[in-house]
This record gives sequence, structure tokens and C-alpha cells, in this order.
Amino acid sequence: MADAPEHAPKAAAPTGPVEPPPPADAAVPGYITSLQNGVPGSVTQLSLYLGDWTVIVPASHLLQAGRYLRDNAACAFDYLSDLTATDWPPRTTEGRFDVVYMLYSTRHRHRVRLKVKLGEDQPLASVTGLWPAANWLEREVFDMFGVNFTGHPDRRRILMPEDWQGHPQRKDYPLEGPGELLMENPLDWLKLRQAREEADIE
Amino acid sequence: MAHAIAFYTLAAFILGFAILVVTTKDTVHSVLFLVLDFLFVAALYVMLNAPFLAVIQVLVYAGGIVVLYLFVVMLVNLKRPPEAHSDPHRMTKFGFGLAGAVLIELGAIVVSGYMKAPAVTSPAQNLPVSGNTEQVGWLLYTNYLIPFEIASMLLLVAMIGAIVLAKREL
Amino acid sequence: MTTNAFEAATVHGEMFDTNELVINMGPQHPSTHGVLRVVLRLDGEKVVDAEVVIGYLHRGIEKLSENRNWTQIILLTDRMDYVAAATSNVGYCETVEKLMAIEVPRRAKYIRTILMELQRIASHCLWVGTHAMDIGAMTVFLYAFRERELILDLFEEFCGARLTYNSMRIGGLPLDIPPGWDKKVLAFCDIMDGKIDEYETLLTHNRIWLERTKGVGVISGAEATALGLCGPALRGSGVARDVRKDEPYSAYAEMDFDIPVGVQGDTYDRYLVRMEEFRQSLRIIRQATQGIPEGPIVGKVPRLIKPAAGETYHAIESPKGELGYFIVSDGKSTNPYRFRVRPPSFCNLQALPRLVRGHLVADVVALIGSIDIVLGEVDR
Amino acid sequence: MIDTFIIPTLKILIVLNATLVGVSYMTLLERKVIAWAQSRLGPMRVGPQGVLQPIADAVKLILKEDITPSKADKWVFTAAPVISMVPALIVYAVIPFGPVVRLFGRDVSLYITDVNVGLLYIVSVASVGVYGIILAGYASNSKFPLLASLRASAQLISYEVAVTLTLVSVILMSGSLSMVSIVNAQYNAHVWFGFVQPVAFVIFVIGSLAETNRAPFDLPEAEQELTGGFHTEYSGMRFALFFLAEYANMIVVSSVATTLFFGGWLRPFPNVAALHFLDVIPSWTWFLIKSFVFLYLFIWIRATLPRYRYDQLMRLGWKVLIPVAILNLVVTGIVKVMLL
Repeated sequence: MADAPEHAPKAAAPTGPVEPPPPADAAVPGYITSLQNGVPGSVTQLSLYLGDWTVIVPASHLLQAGRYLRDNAACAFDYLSDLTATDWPPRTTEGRFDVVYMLYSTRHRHRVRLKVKLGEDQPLASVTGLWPAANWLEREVFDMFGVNFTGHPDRRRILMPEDWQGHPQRKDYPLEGPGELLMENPLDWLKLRQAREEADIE
Repeated sequence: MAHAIAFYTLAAFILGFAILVVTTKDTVHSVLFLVLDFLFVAALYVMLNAPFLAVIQVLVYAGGIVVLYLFVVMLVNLKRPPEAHSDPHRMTKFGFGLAGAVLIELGAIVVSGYMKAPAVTSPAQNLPVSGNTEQVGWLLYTNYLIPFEIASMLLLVAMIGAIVLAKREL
Repeated sequence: MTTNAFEAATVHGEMFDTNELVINMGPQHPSTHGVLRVVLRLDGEKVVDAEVVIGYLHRGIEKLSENRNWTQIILLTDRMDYVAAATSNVGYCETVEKLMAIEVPRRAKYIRTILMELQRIASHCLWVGTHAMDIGAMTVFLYAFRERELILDLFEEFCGARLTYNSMRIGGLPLDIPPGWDKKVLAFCDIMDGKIDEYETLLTHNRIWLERTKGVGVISGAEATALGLCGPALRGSGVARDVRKDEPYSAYAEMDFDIPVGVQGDTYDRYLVRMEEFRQSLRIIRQATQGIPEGPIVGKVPRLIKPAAGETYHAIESPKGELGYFIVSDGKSTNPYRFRVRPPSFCNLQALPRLVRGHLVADVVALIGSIDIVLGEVDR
Repeated sequence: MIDTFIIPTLKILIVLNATLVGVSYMTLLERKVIAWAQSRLGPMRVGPQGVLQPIADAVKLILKEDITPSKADKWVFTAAPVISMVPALIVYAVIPFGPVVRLFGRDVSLYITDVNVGLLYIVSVASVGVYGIILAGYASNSKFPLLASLRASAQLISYEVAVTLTLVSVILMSGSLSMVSIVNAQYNAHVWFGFVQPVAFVIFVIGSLAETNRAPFDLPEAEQELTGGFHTEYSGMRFALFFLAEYANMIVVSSVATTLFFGGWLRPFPNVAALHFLDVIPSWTWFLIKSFVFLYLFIWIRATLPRYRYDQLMRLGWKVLIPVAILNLVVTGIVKVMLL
């Protein structure tokens, strides 16, 4: 799918989200400075937009950073409220995916967003060991984007059928129709559909 | 006359179902024929003026015990291929021999019964109570008290044994 | 939708296996609340393991939304949690408002609050009805639907629709409330007060109800948090997490209400929490209705809605739990670049296998009822 | 000839037909009563107030296609509904709707027969009815029905013990197993046994709810858990037979409760001469009124209570009802011996 540039969005495709750095006078919350000190090298970039703090973490440091954020008393991010991904196909240098972790602390009632930039075939450590809530969320990201989570206990498709081809929420996946198979070989797709219908009848 | 016809009809049914019980392939069907068999035996008891026994036959055997049989039969794996059922150690000759012995014994009982004087008077006739149920009760708690108690002890032991076997972690 | 589950059901499911019986509950089953499939592995009637299979109602709302303009998406959010559509509307609109830094007039905020709380009551009505029905008390179901009908009437009067309202606009509301509507809302609150007691009479102290719900599906607060449970399911375990209090939105900052929490974290506590939420919702509605300020109902919204490039996550408390929207705008096109919903039902449903393990088949339906899912939202 | 053949045949026909009509109207009554409890109307379309609804239902069910699943055990699958229906009907043979009355210059008893083991007959025939449910579950070759039939058989056998033990305490009071004698014993004792045996009565009611698979013990057909239970795979008239059997059993249980605990056909205070004017109402009407009260109670309970869970049901049966029933029996025996 990555090698199907003719289906990629036409209008000058954006190459990534805007991640405005915090203004110089913004006070960096304690949990971020604590993370910077506790896990060196875990924060490659900081961003503050509309009051949301985003910490960009290298894929290699994700588990360490996650564990620190969960266990450190000042951070105590015990609740993974969401885990999702964004696809930026034209972005080649940093990898096309942003995997985003919305963390929340039920004790301190603060939020932070972790972001990992990831190439298409690059594996990413699963955080199910830290937050069991990630189990289905990672499955969904795998299903929709094809992000390869390593160490996931049950890495299967979740919303799409098991035999589905492709990952629907990638930007180069067509909005309608059965996906890249129809685009490339319509006859193959018809045969496949016929075979499925026959299997259903039986 | 009518009595005899009824008896032989019932007897034919009982024997027929009994044969079906042992010849049917499907175990559940065979248990069902057993139930039918019990029902006809109950009918036979009614003919013999023993309604209490008939009702108990239905209640205990047809309604209680065979339900448990059915339970077991339904739960064990019946969908095995027929080869799995054949037992290489089956002692066919011994089985036939045993059956023959039982047959001879039964025949001997029948023959000796004919040799003797006509049946002894039924003990029920000398009882202080009337009514089928009352007579059964009276006999059970007077003449047959000890066998009755032994039987109930035996059942109690069996029940405790079953509980112990089923609930190991008790 | 997985081969694992499928194989489990066919290959493993030898019918007369004395050790394990694999049962396929759903996707057509009267009490899975939609097209949910649960593959249960039973030892007798005891659940050894359960696998939840979802995706039967997947319509790709996230993908669709990335190809619709910002206003059209409101209509799609109706179709997620279709028993609480107004809440989904508000969540989306507020996220976009946050992205565009639009100030919503107070009047609109108050009316939104009223609508959301009415919606919470409607959703909880549906929940108490189906939950009780799953446990066999069918009368509660009809009582609860009777009151839900009153709420739907109020909604119909407000926006003309009864289920999928499309009742919000970015920056405010499409319509002002009809004259006299607030009186009717207050009258409804008075009716509802007595009806909640009626449900409680039938259930709360019923011995069978207690036996069926107490100690069933116990989950500790820490574990529930880790598993990502949200809403009443999390509060039932004693974690006082409510977005309305923790990260106030709409007019909740100005309202006075309590967050009920459970102690044991069992089905009964989750039940009690929701029953108390009925009353708290009524309290909020009363305050908001009596205090609706005068003023416009729409803020300053540009004619072409096109937020500047950027991304944000905004969560609200839907009747099911934390409903979050993560929206990325590229600042160039008239549709969102990435539209992500954090569906509370999805995250709650994830805990089902953990909750049912070791319980009986009958408890499975009780537990599905107790986490209160809507499949439209799980599958999107 | 008339006494030995025609009159019994007529009685059988009347009772059978009355039962079947009663059963079908029982369904309407249940729908109406539950509807009222739930503040709705119930069936209203067929006939005034929906009184013709049972007939419409019957027509619908008869015309419906009878589906036999391809992997079902066909013979057993077909026989199962019949097996559950027949015992429910033949029990009526010993139920006394009234005493011997003078009708058209002839002494006619308002019961089909009075066997001296009547009560045991009812219990034993009812115990055969279990087969219908077990076999339906087995023959469907489907998992939910199988689970349901296992539940059903365990439930019926367990509660039968408790119910039978309560019957024994009544037998101790009456000194007879015949249904007619039990009613007469209540007349002679000047009191309905329900008032001397309240414990037995309560256990009987609970046990009979369980034996007829009624709420809160309707586990074998718990729609919310087992998608309809043992009759999941049944359709059309075969399904209707199960349905009718359940209602016929309810009527049987109510009749038995009336006979054993509430004086059968006797009017209230049968020995009080001052209430003699009540005799204007015929005896069988008293019987029907009393039975109706029980049926109403059954429906009322269904509209009110949630369902028990399987293990709780078993615990209630074995750990509460049976010990209490045995205790009650022992106390009854002791009191009876002391007083005599």
C-alpha cells in the first residue's frame, strides 16, 4: 500500500502534526521534568497546544518511560485512557505513524500525552504489561494501521474480519470498496468474493 | 379371559422392549426403551392389584433412576466411532456360559415351583390393615424390618461414597 | 472476529466432551445487547474462560469522519452510542470548539448540560431495564422504558428527533429551547423522583436480586483502573473518577452534585452507583433548568469551519464512562485529518473476560448488563 | 353400561377439553395480568379486549412450519413435546373437582376416578414429564438446549424430593392417599390443611414453582441466558405443546394445592351452619376459584421477581427446603402420635 502513490491523497499531503513547543514562559509540569530526570533520553521533544502537554518519546524508550510515569509517585499515571495512532504517509524520515498514548492519573488528576514516531515496519513494544487496558486498544491500532506491537499477548485483528486485507485507517486505504485488491486486480477480487459467497452457502 | 389377553399383551411388550434395550445402537434410545419397559411393568403391577407398587415403580425407576442414567449417557462421549466401543478383552464364551447358567437357574425355579403345592397363601390376607399401601407398609415395618433397615444403611453408605468420590476437595 | 474463537467453537466444541463445553453466546443472543459474541469455555456451568468477539457493527465511523466536513460529523456521532446520542454530539462539538478556541455562550452550555443529564437518565433507564431483564425481573424493564419515553418526548420537542438527535452545533445549539420546555423538564424531574424509588423497591432489597448481584464480578479499584474501566463501572470499584468533576466541561463547574462510589466493586455496587446517579442527574437538571441564563445560543463561529493545524484530546463523561475525542486537524482541508473516538463501552467491554472468569453462565449476562455496553459504540 | 362406560368417557372428554381451553386462556390471563402489572394493556387486537387472542395464537402455531434441525435425533425430537404434554394431561384423571352430585337423576362424581394411591399417582406421572424436557434438549443436538435440559432435570428431581416430603405430611394428616379422602378429611377435621401445615404449604408452593419451571425458577427456559432453553430449536405446534404442557402443569399444581391445602371443593368454613347460604355456589366453582387464586399468584410472582441462579436454586432446594420439609414431617408425625 505504501507503494501505491497514485491513491495517496492528492492535495499536498501534510507531513505531520503541528507540535508547537511550549512558550518560553510556560511552566513545565513536575511530572515531565521528573521524567526527563528519571529516564534520560526519554523526551526528544515537548509540545504544548491548547493546554495539552505532549511528550514525544523515542520508540526504544517507551516502556521505560511508561513504567516511570506509572510508578513514580509524582506522576502516578495509572490510567491509560486512550491509545491510538495517526498516519502521515509522506513523512519518511521520522516514520509514518504517530502512536499516541493518553495518560491520566486518578490520584493527581493530570493528563499527559505520549507520542512515539514509528516507521512502517518498525516494531513497537506493547504496553499491555504496564496498563492492561492497552490490550484491545493496541489490537485496534494493529488492525487499523498495521502497527507491529511486540510482546502483545493476543495480537489479532479486532474490528475487521480475520481474513481482511490491508489496514483501513491508513491514509492510502480507499474510503470505499474492498481495498487495494480491487484497485490492483479487480478479477482476483471478484473470484475471492465468489469463493466467499460459496463458502457461506455451504 | 380378558385378563389373560391383557397379561400376554403386556408381557409381549415388556419382552419386546427388553430386546430393543439391548439391541439398539443408540444408547439414549436404549435408555428410552428401558423407560417404556418400566411403564409396562407398572401396568402389569396394576393388573396384579398392586397399584402402590405400580406407582412406586413409575416414580422411582422411570421417574428417578432412569433420568440419572439418561444424564450419564447424554454426557459421556457418544460420538466415538464404533471401533472405540469394541473391547479386545471381551470374553464372549464366558458371557454365554454365564447367561446359560442363569437361564438354567430360572428354569429350575419355575419347574420346582410347579412341582410344589400351589402357592402359599399371601401373607397380606392375615394383616390387620386393609388397602394396598397400608399392607405394604405394615409388612415392611414388621416382617421385613431388618432387611429394610439393612437396605437403607446400604443406600446411605452408597450415597456418602458417591459424595466423597464426586467432591474430592470436600 | 478471529480464527481463534472460531476454532475454539468448532474444533474444540466436541459436543459431548465431559471436560469442557464451548458455547457461542451471540452474535444473535437475546441478552448480549446487540451483536456481541462471547465464546465461553465452560466446565459444567462454570466459565473457565471467555473470549469477546466484536466488530459485527463496525461501520468505520472514524474513517468516514476523516472524509466528511466538520459539521457533517455531528450526525455520525449520533450513531455511536445511540442510546445517548446527545452526549456524543456534545463531546465532539466541544472538542472542535477547543481546537478552534470558540467561546460557547453560557445559555448554550446550560442547555447542553440539561440535555446531557436527561440523556444520562434515559441511558440509565435503558440500562436498569435491560440489566434487570437479564436477571429475570421483567417488570422493571417496562417501567424504565415508560420513563425513558418521557425523556424522548422532551427531546422530540427540543429537536424533533427521538433517537439520533443531531442536536448540537459547533459553537452552540441549532435551536433555542421551545417556550415552556423548562417547565416540562422540571415536571419530569418530579415524576422521575418517585419512579426511581419504584425501581429500587423492586430491586434494591430484593433477596434474589441481592444474591444474583452481590459478590459477582468483583474487581478492585486498582485493577479496574489498570484495565481501563470507566464511568459507573470504575466508580463501582471505589475510584471517584468522573470527568464532570475532574475536568469540568459545559456548565458542570457551576453545578453542585456528588459522585457516588461503590465499596466492593461487584455488580451490586455498580448497580447502586447508577441508581444514585439517577438522583444526582436530577439534581443537576433542576439546578441547570432553574438557572438557564439569557443570551445567545451560538458563539462566534466562522462561516467555514476549518480549525488551525493541531491536535487535541477532549473527554466528557458519557453515561457509560469517559468518552474522549482525539482530533487532528491539518489546517488545510475542511475535514479532520484524524478523528479518533475513545469509546467507553469498548474499554469497559475489555474487562468482561476478567469479570466472568469463575462465575456461572447466568452471571455472564448479569455482568454484560452491569458494564452497560452499546455495541454501536464498541464497534463504531 | 352408562355408569361404566358412557359417563366416564363424557367426563374425560369434558375435562380434557376444559383443560385445553383453560390452558390456552391461561396464556391470555398471564399476558393480561403481567401487562397490568407493567402498566400496559396486553393483547387488545383480536376480539374485544383481546379475548380471542389464544385462538389466533393457536391458528398461527398450527399453520407455522415445523422445523426439525437436520442433525437432530428425529424420533426423539418429535416424541419429546408429546412426552411432556401427555403426563400433564393424564394427571387430571384423579383431580377431584367436586364431590358426588345428583345430576339428571343419577349420582355422578365430579372426578374421573378416585384411586386409593391418587396422590402418588400424581407425583409419579409428573416425574415422567421430566423426560420431555431432557429429551428435547438432547435431541435438538444443540448446546443451549442441552445445558437447559441438564438444568431442568437436576432442578425437577431436586424439588420433587421437597414437594413429595410436604405431601407426606399432608398424608399423615389425612391418613389416605386418595384425593377425595383428603378433601373429606379436611371436612372432618373442620380445618383446611393449609392452616395446620403452613410450612408444608409454603414449601409446596416454592417447590411447585420450581417444578413447573416458573419464575423465579424458570432456569431451563431462561431466555436471557440460554436463548429459550430446551425448546430453542422447536417451532410451530411442537413448541406449542411444550408451552401448553407448562401451563397445564401450572393448573395441575394449583389444583393439587387447592385439594391438599385449601379444602378442594369445600366452601369456606364448611362446618359452620350459619354460612350455609354459600352452598348456592356449586362445589366445583369453589374449586375453580381457589385454583384461580393460585394461578394468579404464579403470574404475580413472575411479574415481580428476578430469576435465581442455578447454584442458588440448588442450594435453596437441598439445603433449605428439603431439611425444613423433613423437619416438618417429623414434627407432624410426633404431634399426630401424641394427639392420638
